[in-house]
Amino acid sequence: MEGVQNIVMIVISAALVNNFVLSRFLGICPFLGMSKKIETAIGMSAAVTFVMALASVFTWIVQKLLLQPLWLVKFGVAADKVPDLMYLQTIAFILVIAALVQFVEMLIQKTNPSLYSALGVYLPLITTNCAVLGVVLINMQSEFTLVESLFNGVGAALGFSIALILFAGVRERLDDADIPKPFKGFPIALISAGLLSIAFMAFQGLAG
Amino acid sequence: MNYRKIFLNGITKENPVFRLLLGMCPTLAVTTSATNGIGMGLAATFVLVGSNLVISLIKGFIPEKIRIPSFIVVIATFVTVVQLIMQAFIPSLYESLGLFIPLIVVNCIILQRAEAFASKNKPFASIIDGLGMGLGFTLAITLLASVRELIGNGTLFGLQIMGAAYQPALIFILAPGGFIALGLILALLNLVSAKE
Amino acid sequence: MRKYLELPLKLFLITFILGLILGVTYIYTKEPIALQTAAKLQESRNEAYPGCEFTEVDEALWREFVTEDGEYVKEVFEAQKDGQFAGYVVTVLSKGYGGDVELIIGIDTEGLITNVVVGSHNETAGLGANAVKPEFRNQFQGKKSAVLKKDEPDNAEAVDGLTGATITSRAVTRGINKALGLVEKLMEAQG
Amino acid sequence: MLNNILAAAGVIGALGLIFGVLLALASKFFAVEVNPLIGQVREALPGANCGACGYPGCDGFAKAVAEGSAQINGCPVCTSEQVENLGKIMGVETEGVEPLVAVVRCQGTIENASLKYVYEGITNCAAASQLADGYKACKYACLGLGNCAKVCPVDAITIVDNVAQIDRDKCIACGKCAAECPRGIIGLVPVSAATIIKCRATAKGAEVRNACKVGCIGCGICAKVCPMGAIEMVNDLPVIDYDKCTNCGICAEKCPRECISYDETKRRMAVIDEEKCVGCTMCKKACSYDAIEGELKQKHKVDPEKCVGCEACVSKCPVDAITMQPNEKK
Repeated sequence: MEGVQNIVMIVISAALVNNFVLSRFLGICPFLGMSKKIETAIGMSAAVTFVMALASVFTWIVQKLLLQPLWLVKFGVAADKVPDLMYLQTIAFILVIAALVQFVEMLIQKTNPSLYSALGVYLPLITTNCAVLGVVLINMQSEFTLVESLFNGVGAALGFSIALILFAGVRERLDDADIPKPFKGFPIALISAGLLSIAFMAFQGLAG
Repeated sequence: MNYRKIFLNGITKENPVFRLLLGMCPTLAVTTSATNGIGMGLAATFVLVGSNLVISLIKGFIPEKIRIPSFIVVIATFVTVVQLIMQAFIPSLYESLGLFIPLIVVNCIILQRAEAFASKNKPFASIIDGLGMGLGFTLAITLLASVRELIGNGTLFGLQIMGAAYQPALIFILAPGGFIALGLILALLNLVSAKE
Repeated sequence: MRKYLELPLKLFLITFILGLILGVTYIYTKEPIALQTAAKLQESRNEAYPGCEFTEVDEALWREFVTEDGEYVKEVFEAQKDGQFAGYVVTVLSKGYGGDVELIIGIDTEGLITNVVVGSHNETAGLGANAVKPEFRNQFQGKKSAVLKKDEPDNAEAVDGLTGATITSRAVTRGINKALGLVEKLMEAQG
Repeated sequence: MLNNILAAAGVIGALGLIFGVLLALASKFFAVEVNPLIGQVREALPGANCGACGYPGCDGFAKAVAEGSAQINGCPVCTSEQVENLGKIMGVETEGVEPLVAVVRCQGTIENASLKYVYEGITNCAAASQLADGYKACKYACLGLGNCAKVCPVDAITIVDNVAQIDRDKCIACGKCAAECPRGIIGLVPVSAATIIKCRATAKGAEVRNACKVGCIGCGICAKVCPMGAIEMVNDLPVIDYDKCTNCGICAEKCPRECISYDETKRRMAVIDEEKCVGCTMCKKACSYDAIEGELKQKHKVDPEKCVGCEACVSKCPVDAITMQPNEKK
């Protein structure tokens, strides 16, 4: 029972308390870019969730298998002879994420061309999306087990999707609102995102 | 291939922060003080120029199906190499810029420029584009950083500007302030460009 | 079929070459970085306990005094002032807002704090990062314990926390108290 | 020392290899079989992705054309050269299709139309028109809140003192604005059409009169006066049959409410070439508006005032002496 409770805590804290977009401020480029229409927002959230979940799993494996090859010790390699490859962490993780994004790009191109053209330039941008890399690095920092990292990834993706779809809803309402000329488009979107993130600050108290 | 146009394009017409709204993560996270802004801008420019050059050199070699992984791996290697060399041989510079270098890997501008420009143009043009974009990025975030630092902390480049009576609006240093400050600046720019 | 072989081979080639470049740079920058960090640590120890030489205390001697929970004690140095035992300098990593905050704390023979130095951290700039500023750190000098006015207003030794960065301030005080506790036990053990 | 470098290169290289294989397999299973024809057809299309052809954007239409399930002139936005170009690509003969343009059939600006109430809701025509049929006295009037402007893919529509105006050159006739307008005011007419009925009010004359200064009261004068019989009154509102209309502009002159807009430059008249004319009077007999004077064996001349530009005489002239020219009468 204790394990499940811990998992639920991880998901909630990743999705709401330190929501990746509105509290940690990661993954803002697609957040602003993709929130014009709700359909594209949902498409993007699905893609990001897919990438984040898989990335959490793959990076955990890469970390344990390649970057901290402790299992080599079992094969008689002296503990200090094991090469220290921690500095490769960033590049290895980025490679994993990039490959996954390329995979998702092909998947979407085949199954749903209209969504593919709607996502457009923002699909490759998931690779440099700080949220995805952020999740993966946090998984490593807090020494999560494989299952915990997976759920942290899913939780973070959930948080990302909530923020994105919520914001897309707000922006669609903004189009009809009577906004002074210079504020039309991105400025008003940014200001409402600021207010939205102030609202999300309230979650800080949840597990402060 | 009018180089002047490419260079200015990065600063005004297609300013990464104000027009394309890219590189938001470092922009919002780092611009709490003007010195941070400049530091981040310069580090990003250096990496942007370097990676644009490398990618435009090897663009023929990379098949279309694996363009994203190859580009990003080149960028990540470039960033890690720069970080290691700086940490080892130029510690003073690393002291001020060191914090920003890992942030650059996740900076959307670099991959976007690589994919949109460097993978389609000759190396020299890519360098100019990298410089233009980098400078545009530096100017934009330094402006944003000074506004946020002035309002949120009452100082500018660390020097106390506002009188002691000034109660700094802390929200501007916090991240929601980043959104609002950037929104206001964009609105101001629209107003100005709408005038001419 | 050839087309599908091309992808893995080219990607392997690119990543292999890049891996080589990384490996080479890492090897050539390994020593200088180690030297740099050692120099920086030595410098911060001097600042924590001015005018002393430092010899590292073997971990086996102090590890059992450290309770496992809470802050992580990284290393303990014995400080000698012109040959005389003058106290300890303890490096502690405590959980701040943005991650670990490295604290280097000098403690003299009477168990008073000589100085507190903040090492590597990634607290939010302008807020938690202000912990580095002397106005905040020097408040702990000459005190027997580290307490925030916010937590114990009437305690004479209480200090002002960082505005808008309570989490970081508490991380600093927790780190210092952990070091004080450890040094106290070490003093008793030394007798 | 060496094994560290090799270890690093090996790890990253191995990762590269594994993902290279993964992507290779993926590109095999997810290979999108691209029929090369689709690419060519796609290039030849204007690319407005407006959906007027009924397919999901130009890609959808290109796919349908390449597979032959769609006519090459199915795209209303294509110019005639583009349709010919498509014909060449698909090897199919093309019959010319008259390009269209969108027009706003309302002149209910602030001076012309009186208001029912002051509207301060969200800037959306659909929302405003639900509120007691809009804030203008005339319930067919354009509310000028810009729904059409928002949906236009080429930004050809601007709101000028409360009524939508369409820039004829920018307009690609995709029809999105016509579909979006909650009042159905925007219609698609051939580009060559000069006369446009600038009102949609089918209400009785009295009601229109106090609602709008330039509303059509359904008097029917235009229908009576039209030499070509191209105008037909459908529940008190004139409808022009643009196949019959020859842009003579008489209806616009005669309309008491001036709610028919007319483009002078499009008026045309027959002109007889002096050298060629043999005075056989064939054209004079063909002209049902006796706009041609001239005796047998004499050079004939066309009276610009009377000629309506119906081109009936052009085909009758045995020596092809008659051509159509712009008519600058008055």
